[in-house]
Amino acid sequence: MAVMTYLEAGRRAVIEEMQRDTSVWALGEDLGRGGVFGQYKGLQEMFGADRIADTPISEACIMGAAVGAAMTGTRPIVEMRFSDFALCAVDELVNQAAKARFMFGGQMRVPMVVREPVGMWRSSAAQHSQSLESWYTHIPGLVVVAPATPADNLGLLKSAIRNDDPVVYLEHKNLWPLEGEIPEQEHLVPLGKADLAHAGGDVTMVTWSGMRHGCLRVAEQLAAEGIGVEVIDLRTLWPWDRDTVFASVERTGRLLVVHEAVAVSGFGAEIAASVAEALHHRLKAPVRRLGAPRIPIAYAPPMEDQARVSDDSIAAAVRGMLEPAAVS
Amino acid sequence: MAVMTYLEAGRRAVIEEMQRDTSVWALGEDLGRGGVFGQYKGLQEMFGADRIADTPISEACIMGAAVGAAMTGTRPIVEMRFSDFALCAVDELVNQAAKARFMFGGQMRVPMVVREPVGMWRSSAAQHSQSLESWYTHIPGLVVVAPATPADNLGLLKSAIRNDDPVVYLEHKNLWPLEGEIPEQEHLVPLGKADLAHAGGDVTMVTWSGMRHGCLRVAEQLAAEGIGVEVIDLRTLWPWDRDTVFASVERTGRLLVVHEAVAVSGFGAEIAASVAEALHHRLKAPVRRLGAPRIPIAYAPPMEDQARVSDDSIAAAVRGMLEPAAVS
Amino acid sequence: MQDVIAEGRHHNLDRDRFLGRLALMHRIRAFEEEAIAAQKDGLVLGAIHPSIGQEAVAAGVCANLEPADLMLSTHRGHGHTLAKGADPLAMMRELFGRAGGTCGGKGGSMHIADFGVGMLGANGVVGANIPIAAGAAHAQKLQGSRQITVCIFGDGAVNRGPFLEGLNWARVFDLPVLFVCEDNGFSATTRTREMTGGEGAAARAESLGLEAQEVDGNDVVAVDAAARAAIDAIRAGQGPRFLTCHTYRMTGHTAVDPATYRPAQEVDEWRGNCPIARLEVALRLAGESDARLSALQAQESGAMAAIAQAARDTGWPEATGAFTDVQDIGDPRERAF
Amino acid sequence: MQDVIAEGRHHNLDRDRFLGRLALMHRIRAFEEEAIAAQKDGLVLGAIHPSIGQEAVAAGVCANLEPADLMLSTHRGHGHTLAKGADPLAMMRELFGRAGGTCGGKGGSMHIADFGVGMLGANGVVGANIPIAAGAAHAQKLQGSRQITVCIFGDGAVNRGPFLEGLNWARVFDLPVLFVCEDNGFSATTRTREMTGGEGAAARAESLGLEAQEVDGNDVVAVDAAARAAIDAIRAGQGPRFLTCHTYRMTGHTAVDPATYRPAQEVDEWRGNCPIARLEVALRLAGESDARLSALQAQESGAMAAIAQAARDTGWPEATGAFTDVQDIGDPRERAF
Ligand SMILES: Cc1ncc(C[n+]2csc(CCOP(=O)(O)OP(=O)(O)O)c2C)c(N)n1
Ligand SMILES: Cc1ncc(C[n+]2csc(CCOP(=O)(O)OP(=O)(O)O)c2C)c(N)n1
Ligand SMILES: [Mg+2]
Ligand SMILES: [Mg+2]
Repeated sequence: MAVMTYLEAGRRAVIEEMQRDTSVWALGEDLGRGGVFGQYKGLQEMFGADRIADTPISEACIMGAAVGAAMTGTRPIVEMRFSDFALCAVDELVNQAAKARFMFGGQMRVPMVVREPVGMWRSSAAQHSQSLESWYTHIPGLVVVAPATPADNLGLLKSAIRNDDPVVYLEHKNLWPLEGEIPEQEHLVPLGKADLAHAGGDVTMVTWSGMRHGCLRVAEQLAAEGIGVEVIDLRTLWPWDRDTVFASVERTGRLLVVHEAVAVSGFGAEIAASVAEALHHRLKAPVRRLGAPRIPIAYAPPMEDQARVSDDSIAAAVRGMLEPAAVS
Repeated sequence: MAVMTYLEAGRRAVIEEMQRDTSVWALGEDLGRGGVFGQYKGLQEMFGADRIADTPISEACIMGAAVGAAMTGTRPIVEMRFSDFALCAVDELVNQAAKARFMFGGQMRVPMVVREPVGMWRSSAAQHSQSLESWYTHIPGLVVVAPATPADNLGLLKSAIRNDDPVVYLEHKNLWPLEGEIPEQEHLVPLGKADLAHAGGDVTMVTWSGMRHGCLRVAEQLAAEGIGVEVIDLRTLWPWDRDTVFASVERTGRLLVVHEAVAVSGFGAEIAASVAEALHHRLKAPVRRLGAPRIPIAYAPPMEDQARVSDDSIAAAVRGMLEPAAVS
Repeated sequence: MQDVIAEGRHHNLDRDRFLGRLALMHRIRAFEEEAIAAQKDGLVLGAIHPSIGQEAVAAGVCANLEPADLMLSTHRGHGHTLAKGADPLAMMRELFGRAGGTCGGKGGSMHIADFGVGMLGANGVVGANIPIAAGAAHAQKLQGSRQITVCIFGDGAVNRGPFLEGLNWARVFDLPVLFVCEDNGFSATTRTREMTGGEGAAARAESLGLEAQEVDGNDVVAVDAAARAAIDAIRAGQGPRFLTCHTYRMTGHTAVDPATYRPAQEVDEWRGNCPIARLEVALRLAGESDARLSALQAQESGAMAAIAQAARDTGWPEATGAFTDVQDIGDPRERAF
Repeated sequence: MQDVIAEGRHHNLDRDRFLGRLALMHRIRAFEEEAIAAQKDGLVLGAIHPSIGQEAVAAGVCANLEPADLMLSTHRGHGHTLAKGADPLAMMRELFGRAGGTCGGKGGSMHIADFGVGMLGANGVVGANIPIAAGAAHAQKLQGSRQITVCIFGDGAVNRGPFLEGLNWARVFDLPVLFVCEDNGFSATTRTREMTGGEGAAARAESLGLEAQEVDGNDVVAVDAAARAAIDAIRAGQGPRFLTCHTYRMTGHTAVDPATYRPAQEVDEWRGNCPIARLEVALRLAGESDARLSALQAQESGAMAAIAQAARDTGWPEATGAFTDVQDIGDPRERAF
């Protein structure tokens, strides 16, 4: 085991896969100078400017060119810089990348990975902070991944690069400096498998990305009080690991979904609805969701904080679910 | 009462509002020749080329220019032709229109209506058939409207044009020729109020847009069998009329949401999850959703039909909910 | 128009070459006439955008490509697709939504693709093929291939952002791609000129650093010469090029559009400028016999009638195809739980 | 560079006019130096993109506008915003995220707007202001207003699709808008030249039908003259114009970027080309005294120090502001049920 940051782990994934498969290449703005967060540092020196390609500020063409290059025998890694800027390339992702294999009757595939750093990050305000994962889960043809730890960023990014369909790969900006243990040898995490991050018997807490860490803090805090919280980090949002979630809820009888994105029509709605549909009769309490209010993200901290799901609100939600039901 | 088509009703709404308020104007491709479906027929002759403006094929600029023009004292109606093409203008809608009022501290508003014809329509295949309403409900700052009848298309479009925040207005292409009764006098339908389209005591069926009509057919068919289905057409998806839905589910104890869009992370998930959270103890059966499978829409009818929610599947879902619960 | 055709250069026409082009243009015309007729019979299910009158662009550009070269087209792509070598029966089946269609019936006219012959797809989104083409050419460069990519789009596409982004990209990365603006004067019902600032497509391409040329798009000899020169230069490693072909569509925007937005006289004039008729005149001047020319047309139209009949006689694809080729992981049948 | 400044035209400089411009440039410089210092102290919360070295563009362009004219800017917009007349204290508060900020603390540096002075917003998305500006000018035209709109963006924005769409739009509708490309040679850490096909911004604008001009963007006299001429023409109804101002940013892309991607010598050369120093030389040549010039600088920097202090002393905005001005209907507090 080595200790590595989330950022370094993503960098290692790219290096390993580019070494393994010469058809893998990366394209995006400023990659030659390491990318905006340093995720690509030194890679152009290692792999040359053809395979670590600096691009114009042309998000639509970055995404669209990747589609064309993916259809024709290469495996592009698209760097979108901030997930917010990927909104300049939605036709290319949704109408083209996601549908091409189907629309053209399976004549080819579109093996590309779209890296979109997401999430709130020190007063970045409304255009540099969004989490839109639920959008992508709604689009047939897309795989959606949101790693929360260094080891998962390594193992999932490698699996994403090897995947033959387009993957939207959402790294959380706040996690870049997070350190964690990583196997020295090759480490692949399968797409579609959740991580049971904390065991517990009273409440199943489903989460992903940045919120994993708040959920774990609360789980440990509540464990000390004798409340058992099972924290499941989905890691892959589409396809999501229903088996693991359902098995847990069958045991606990309670589901709380926690995510950073806006709660309304967030991916928590899909999970909560699925559990309510399938396990209604097993539930000891109503399903619950925690997410951001339906507001753009403000710059000033007192207002920005209103968009955050705090540890306190998570703990309060768990406690609320354990109170005797107020059947009216 | 006059009989009018859904298309004609939308046209009447635009005419009335443009007559009432000279700051209202419309912009989009081919509007001078009536628009692609004829929704704007004769309007350029009535209002001139400045107020019914033909534009280049520049979706990003159509949307972006509308944002600028809405900020500065006019009320643009943006015609996107097919909702699929609005994917070329997502930055302009989501990062700009939806956030500007908030981001700039309420200094101004962005009163614009974005008309996006949605839905499946005779072998239009994957790039001319999408229903992405759940995306818009997830974005703070947007109002989302999806009328299903001629009268609602008149009354809601008029209200949308008078609204001071951006409205995504989703007309269903299959409904253009649908005829219905419309009041002769001014007709406004308030945003955010559902329509209780069919009363019934056994199951609450929540729907909108094109699926309203299938739901009503099934409700009538089942009424003959003595099964009471309450059909609620939401009409406005954000804000949705929770009071009406909750009151109905409190009575029936059963919720079925039916929509044309992909079920996974569709807006049905939000409604089902909300009801499961709030009314768990009142439910006589698990909440249920019906929507499209997670596939792009195919061209050939046998495959295209797989993406449809059929009357039979709606009826089967209702019957299933009335069976005695198989508590395991 | 006869004057134009009578130009000296046509006298030493490479007859074999242009007999082939003529056959191809007849094939395209016959394909679309059959498709329009079939749509009247309810057999073509979705919208079709005929290229009748524009066949010289397809024949003049695409027939210059090697089979392994790549080509991307638009909603008005039947001609390009046939010229790149796609099977007309599979295409007709695709338009009819039948089994054995080019895309198995999943795409229809607007999403025809035949990767087997390097045809990477029509596109339902105006201009969307431009960045994709840049990407295909980018892959060719990365792979050290000698093949090139051709991207055809309409005059309306030059007002979309991806036009700028894609052409700039091709220049910056020095990619082997030929961009062809098939300028028929219209964007659906709108005259593109009225919606286009500046001199138009070629001037914009030049401002982005691409060498650009404009030709009479109804003169297949001229299109062929210009395309060949550009393609040779691109294959020789000289980077991206641009070609505008001025033409006109004889039909409406779709097969059901009466196109009342343009004067009958204008249409008539262009009808007199039919690229097929013009090539026939040129071939006659070059010594080809009337008999040979009409035999060629008869052969193509006869073959196409048989193809249309065969497509009519083909069954529907399996419904379960709706769930294949979505993505390898996750259950596409998922409709909620 | 002194040679350039010593050109004859500067001898008959309109001293009053350019003393005003000089004061404005000092104000901009002082604002950003205070902001950079404050960021080191942790007071400026989000990213800031200083325009130090580029002040002549703001002063030369925006100071020619009437208060009711409109202006749109970018992430690097402090200078433009001050030049359009925004209150520096409110702006500093916005950067600090404090109550009384220009946007009530909701926007920060990248989303500063002051509609009261016609400043319609910085933008966090490169190039996004171009279509919005076209729309603002479109509204001016519809309203029969005599006001105009100015849209400023960087050289990096010319590679985004909205550049083409917005300029074409302005030409097609003949709108009263001046597009200004503030060309500092860099797109973040990348030399824009290497990512840009063709001759660049002005050539692209011309290909879209806009009259375009290029000036030395560190020469406020030249910028002022070019902007004034363009603005007069636009106000006279002559439609959209384009202006490229060549300049350089003395700092990194953000205030914390060490900008190691460019040689020290290059930065030094440009430092010697400081637009403020150049104007001072010109004013001296025109007869202005050193004492007057340094008093002016001292006054601006003193005032800005007081402003920074006042901003520090301001409290936080109310947390409940997070829920206002989202939209009139629907509950913004909604977090699920
Ligand atoms: C992004 C986008 N906007 C609008 C449309 C609707 N549309 C389909 S074809 C067309 C006209 C295209 O004109 P042009 O590019 O000149 O091609 P042509 O039809 O003349 O061959 C339009 C506006 C579309 N398909 N995609
Ligand atoms: C659409 C988009 N892509 C990328 C970015 C990230 N970004 C912010 S500023 C910048 C460089 C912009 O360069 P330029 O337009 O020349 O402006 P300058 O910073 O030089 O003033 C980039 C790439 C962004 N904000 N928006
Ligand atoms: Mg055209
Ligand atoms: Mg720059």
